[in-house]
Amino acid sequence: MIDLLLILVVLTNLKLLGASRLGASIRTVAAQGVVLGLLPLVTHPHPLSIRILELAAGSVIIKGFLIPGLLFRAVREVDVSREIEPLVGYITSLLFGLAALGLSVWFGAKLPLPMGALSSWLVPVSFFCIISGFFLIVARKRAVTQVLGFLVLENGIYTFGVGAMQEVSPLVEAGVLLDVLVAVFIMGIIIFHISREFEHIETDRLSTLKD
Amino acid sequence: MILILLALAIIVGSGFLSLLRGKQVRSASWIGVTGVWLGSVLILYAAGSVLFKGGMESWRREITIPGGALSLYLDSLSAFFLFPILILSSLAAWYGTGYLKPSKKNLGVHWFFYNLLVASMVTIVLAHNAILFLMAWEAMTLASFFLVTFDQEKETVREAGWIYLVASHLGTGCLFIFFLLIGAQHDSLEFERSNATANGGIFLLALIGFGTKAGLMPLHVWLPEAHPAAPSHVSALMSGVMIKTGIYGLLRACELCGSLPAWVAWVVLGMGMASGILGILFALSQHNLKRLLAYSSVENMGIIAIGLGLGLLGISHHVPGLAMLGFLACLAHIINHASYKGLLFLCAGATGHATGTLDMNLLGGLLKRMPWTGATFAAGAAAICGLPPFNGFISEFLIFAGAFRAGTTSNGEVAILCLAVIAGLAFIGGLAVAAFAKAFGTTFLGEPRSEYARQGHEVEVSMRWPIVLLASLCLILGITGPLLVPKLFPVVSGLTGYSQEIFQRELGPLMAVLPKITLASLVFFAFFAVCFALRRWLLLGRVVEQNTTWGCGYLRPDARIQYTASSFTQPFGDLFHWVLRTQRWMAAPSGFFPKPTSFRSETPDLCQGHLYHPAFLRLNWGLSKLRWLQHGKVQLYVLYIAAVLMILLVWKLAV
Amino acid sequence: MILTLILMPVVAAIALFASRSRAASRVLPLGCALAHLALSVACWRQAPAPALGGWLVLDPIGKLFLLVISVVFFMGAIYAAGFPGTQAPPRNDPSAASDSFQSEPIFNGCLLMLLGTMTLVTASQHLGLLWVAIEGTTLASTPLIYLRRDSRSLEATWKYLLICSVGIALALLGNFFLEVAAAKADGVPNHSMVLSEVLSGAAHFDKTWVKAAFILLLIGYGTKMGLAPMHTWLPDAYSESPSPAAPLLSGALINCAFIGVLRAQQVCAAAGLAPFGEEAILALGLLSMAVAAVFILGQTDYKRLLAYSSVENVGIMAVGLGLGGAGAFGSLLHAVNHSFAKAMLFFIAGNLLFVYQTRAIAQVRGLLHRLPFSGVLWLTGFLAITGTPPFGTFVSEFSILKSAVDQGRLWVAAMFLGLLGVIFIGMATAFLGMAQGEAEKETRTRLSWMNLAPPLGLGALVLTLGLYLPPSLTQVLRSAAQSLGGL
Amino acid sequence: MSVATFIVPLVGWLLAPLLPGVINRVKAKFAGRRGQPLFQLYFDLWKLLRKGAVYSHTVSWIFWTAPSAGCAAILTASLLMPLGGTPALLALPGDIILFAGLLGLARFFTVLAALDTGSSFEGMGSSREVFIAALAEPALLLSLAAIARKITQYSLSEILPALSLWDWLQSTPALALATAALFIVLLAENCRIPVDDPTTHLELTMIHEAMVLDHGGPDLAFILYSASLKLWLMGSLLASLLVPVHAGHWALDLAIAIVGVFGVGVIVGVVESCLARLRMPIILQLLVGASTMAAVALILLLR
Repeated sequence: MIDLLLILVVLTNLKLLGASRLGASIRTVAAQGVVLGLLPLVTHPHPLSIRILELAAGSVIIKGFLIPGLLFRAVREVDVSREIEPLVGYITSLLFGLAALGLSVWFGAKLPLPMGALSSWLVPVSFFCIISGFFLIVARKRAVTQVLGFLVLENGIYTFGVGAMQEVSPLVEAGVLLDVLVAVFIMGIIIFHISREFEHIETDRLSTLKD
Repeated sequence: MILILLALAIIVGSGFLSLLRGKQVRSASWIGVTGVWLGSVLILYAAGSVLFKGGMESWRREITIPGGALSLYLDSLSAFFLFPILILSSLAAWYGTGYLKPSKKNLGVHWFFYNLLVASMVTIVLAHNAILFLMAWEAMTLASFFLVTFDQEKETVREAGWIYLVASHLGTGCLFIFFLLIGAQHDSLEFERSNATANGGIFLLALIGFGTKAGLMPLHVWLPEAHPAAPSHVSALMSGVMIKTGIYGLLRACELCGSLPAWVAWVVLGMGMASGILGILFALSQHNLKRLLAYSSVENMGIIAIGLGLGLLGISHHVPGLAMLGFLACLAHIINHASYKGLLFLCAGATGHATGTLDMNLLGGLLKRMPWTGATFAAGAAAICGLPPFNGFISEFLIFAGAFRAGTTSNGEVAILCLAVIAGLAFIGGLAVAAFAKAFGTTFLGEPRSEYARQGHEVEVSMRWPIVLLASLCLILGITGPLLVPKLFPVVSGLTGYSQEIFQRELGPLMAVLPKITLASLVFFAFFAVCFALRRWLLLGRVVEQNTTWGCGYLRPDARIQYTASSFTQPFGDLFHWVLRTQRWMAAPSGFFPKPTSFRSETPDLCQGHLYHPAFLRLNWGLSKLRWLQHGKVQLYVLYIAAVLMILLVWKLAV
Repeated sequence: MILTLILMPVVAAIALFASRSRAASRVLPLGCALAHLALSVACWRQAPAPALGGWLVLDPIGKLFLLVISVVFFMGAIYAAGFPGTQAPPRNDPSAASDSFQSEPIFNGCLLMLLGTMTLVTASQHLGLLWVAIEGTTLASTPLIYLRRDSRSLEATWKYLLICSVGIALALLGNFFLEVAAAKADGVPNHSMVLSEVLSGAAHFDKTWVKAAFILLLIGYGTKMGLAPMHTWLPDAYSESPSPAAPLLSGALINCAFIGVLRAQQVCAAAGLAPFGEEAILALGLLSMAVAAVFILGQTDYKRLLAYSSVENVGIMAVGLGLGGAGAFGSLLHAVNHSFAKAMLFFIAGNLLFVYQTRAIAQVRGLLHRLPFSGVLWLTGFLAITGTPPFGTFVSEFSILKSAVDQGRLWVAAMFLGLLGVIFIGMATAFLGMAQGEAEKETRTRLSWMNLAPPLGLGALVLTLGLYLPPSLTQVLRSAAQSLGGL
Repeated sequence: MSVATFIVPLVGWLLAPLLPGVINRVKAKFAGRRGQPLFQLYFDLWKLLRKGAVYSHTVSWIFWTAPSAGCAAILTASLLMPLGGTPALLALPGDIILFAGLLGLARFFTVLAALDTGSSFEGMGSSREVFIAALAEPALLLSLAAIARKITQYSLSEILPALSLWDWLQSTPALALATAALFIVLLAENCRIPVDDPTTHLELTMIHEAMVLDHGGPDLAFILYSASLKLWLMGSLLASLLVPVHAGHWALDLAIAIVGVFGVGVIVGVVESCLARLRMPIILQLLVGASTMAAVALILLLR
């Protein structure tokens, strides 16, 4: 069960790397959020507690619905259908994704989890998410894609957190979730302003501030 | 010591008061100056008792800064340095009241920094703790920087200030490491005399740091820029005593380091010779009076360094006579240079003040218009050339005596170095005569070369008295100097550790006959009086006419006929073109009806033009090549993070 | 007490957001700042009781930075209250930048929010809470940068938010790693991330995981702190943020991130890996100084110059921390000094921007004539930030240098001094060129005392720290340095 | 301090003006002329001392005090020069330097006086004078140092009387080189051919003479007298080197030395007759050559 969810995460990542359309990408991230939201339910060995349910529900709502919704709102005014050539092509991105996956598996072997992880996929997948997130931020031009990259990165960390640690204090968890939410909220606002100010959301053209 | 603390408080306090009364020009000046005078008298009283009666005073309070302490220590070396510092400070301050009178600026600021400079110099020679020393050192740099940039509306002044500040700061950086290394050896930042054998490299740091302040070649670049830019009494103070704190630092560094390897003496001597010869050559080629004086300061610091180098050579080769004469010469030249360079800068200031220019090619004939300034300048010029009966001769005599002594009796490298010093110093002396004959001749003698010079007039009393006093000091020290030299031995003893017995044994005979120099001076005056009286008597009742200068039969000579500063130095410029790189602009006469001709030359600094400026440009160029790092693309910024993460993970985890 | 300190500004901020009242927005920040300062001072006199079950405790490090933040904020509140500047800016003109902003209540609310989160950072003993608080400071400060609402500030904000978020995310992963390291020690999965417990158990942590965790924390919080090469957002954000905000960003916010790094180093030292952590911090510190040197020399924009100078000073702190021992003492002291000195300079930069309407160094001339008071302060600030005696920065930089020399790491000392030298050259060129010279307009511009008193006060503080370190401060610095495994 | 020490300077003061006469006579003989009387300079001085003076409008007090001061400096220097084994009145270790310093003082005054007239010839003359002097100074001190090293003393009054034929035999090359260098210095310092031509008619080619164009009357007398005394002093230095004979009685030694000085005068005359004035760049080589010779002498003695 865990493995299934994790592999879904990997697939969504690969889809993101290869996707050129903005709307599809946002939906992919939303799907990934939902999958990850379910993850605590299955990783937890004990009988389901209220706390876990709350966490899962919060994650699903925030990652799966609120954040994508925000992003959709932010890019509504922009012509999302327009193709923008990314800095690294989609095919190359996919190949890179595969390489990153291999690297992640190797990392996972190098860094064994202490208490016998629930799934040997856990660490590799979270690393893969982190690398993919970085890659999306670096290799794409649109601000929205970069936010997606950040979310994927965050998701990777979340995966690790959920999988590696059984007990995280609720305050911290809530804080983390809230912080991510607010961050993306503000990012959304800024993307909205960017699109109004510049009539595009390509961040590689945001380079007036330099030395 | 309480007296000194009180005096420091008075000096700084009056500076503050003056700052508060900045708008009232007269009262600001008088408060500042009075503070300096009062403080000087008090400190000199304390210093005099230490210098002449022996003993030492110390005072120490802990402060909260780690490693630091307010630790003051008045020994004979400190007391010795206090004399030139305070005497020149007081006289220059007095002069400054007159010099700044026409200025419309806020003089409170000026006097604040002036008094701060004086107080910081006093603190430097008294400080017995590295942190206190460095703080005073930087305070001195800053105070003098703000004094130099008094006329900061002028581009050249700003440029000069920048060079000065940067050079000083970089030099101080070396001092940081020097004191920390010394401190690490002693486990304390208090100054302690060391008897261990020192690593010469540490001393080299001190040499760079203090040498920058002292203006030794090739670290002198700030000096010819800053001195002309500053108001003249400030140039006098800086050139007369502030740069000497660099020498003070070197002397202390010798104490702190312990016994130094012989090659250090070679380096010091080499820098001294380079400064001396190149300094005077560049001085000779300058046409701005204050710039000339500034280069001459480089030369004189070179002579002081030669003295120091001979002293170190003597110590490391166990030739006590040479060592003691070297240090004596070093100390004597410090006093002498303070008096005549202070004098010359003040005179130059008066000249600039009265005429509005310092370009020698525009001056001339000022001796008749400014008799006091001219006469005192002549005295200073003779003194700086090391001519008897003025004081410059005494210190050069001591160096020569030491070099001759060791050069004739020692063997090996000591003899070779001493003979090199003889040749070098003789050459320096010859060039100095040329340089100052030019400086005095073109500025004060002959006919005015321009309207500037024609409007020259004698300066007011407050500017006249200090220069007259300094000129008398040059003469008095010149005549009585030979008698005073043995009195400096306690200072040398403190530095070298030689006892009175060794001094008597090695130098007793020489010291016993030194008064003959005084005698020779008196004889000279006697002969002069006889000759002059004879001339007066002979001319009495004879026909004494006035006519135009002989011009090879040309009957309408005018001022343009005169040799200019540029032409005067032309033979030197030719001979030393390979090092001076004098730039020339000449419109030579040609054809049957030649057009007006002209000749102009300019000698920019060698190190500045060929070493520091290119190095700085190179640095700037190299760094500008790296500026693409901040190219504005957020994608790559994130890539940096990823990259550094990977590097750190691989670097740290792979091990 | 601690809770009051944290909640007071937050409540005030929420009130401001809710009411949007201009009158309240003038009074509230000042009052809040004053109360906060008073309470912080009180915390120094008597240690406050731990709150939230030991999650909020003021240890020496927290105590130190709480007061610094409070002082800088107080000055910032005065400055903001007196800040003139609601004229329309020429849009999208890089040289003629100005900083008017329309929505004062929002601005002040965000300021207060920032104060609250920063206070939380200083008091957080729980590593997770610390992370939340630091991310909170990012979020609270983002609107401050964007307040001018032109294309440049938009770009700066975007970079700030994205880069800092990525960095902070890594720090979160670092926290998780640390927990793994703790769990590995005894097989028990549940570990409290409260600092005191982490430290007491750290000796048994799994070394590899601690190392990885440390690297992630260092990079994460280092991004926020402005360590090169993660500093890239910093010059943009500082230079584009409105004048009353920039001092807080560089004077106070940097310290919060620094606390994060300090906590990481504390854990590292407790795990017996002090040299490991120090090495990495030292390398990043020297790199930061070098990068700052590259951009300070020949810089054309004075706010960016100040921003790069922050990178440099962050580097100095890192070098000090990386040297450990007495260096850590110097590093903490330098953090204090830098906060005051840099905030001072940014305040004056705000005045300059207001009067000259340009950020180009080349177009500001004759400051001493046109704005005598600000001009003098500007030069003072220059001397203070370059570590000239008798300013406090000299003492801290000298302590760091001393520890390098005492440890026999002459290369570090030489690089440290060499980079400081290059930076001094660049700074001297810019600052002297601005302060001196003939003013184009002879008119002297008068500024309100509220725009002059804060830099003056901060300058006086830096000067005082150079001459006299109060015993209580020394005590706190010592125990803080001790907790880092030094001294 | 015996009578002899007082007689030595007196002899110099009285006989000095004779030396140029001797040189002129030698030159005249070479040229096949009868030449001036031997005592011509005495006559000139006497004539000048009785004359009035003409001063330029331009000049200041420097101009009319300089000749007296220069003369006083040379007179003082004469108290430092031993002759014929008799030590000088003011002898002290390092009087070499005092001697050089006093010559420098005299030169300084002459140069200033020249510049005071505002004439281009005199400016040119003074420029060249200081140039040549600066190059001659190291040669003078180095060659003296070489001789001092031989004797291991550094007072003129101890070196020169102590020098013996034996020393010459021991280190002929070194002493010969040093003496040659000193001879060149003598020619340069005293403005003799080939460095300067005191008898030229063209102001442009003059050095020393150009500087004193505007002096007249007693001032010129002082200048001429001090020039001859300077020549005498340098001559006695060379004579002491070249004729290191110790007859046993001071008077005899003194007589021999005086003959030696005039002998040097004869050599100068011969040299002047055989050579023409050199161009400036060659003079430069000559002087640098002198320094080099002195340095070589020193190196030979260092071994």
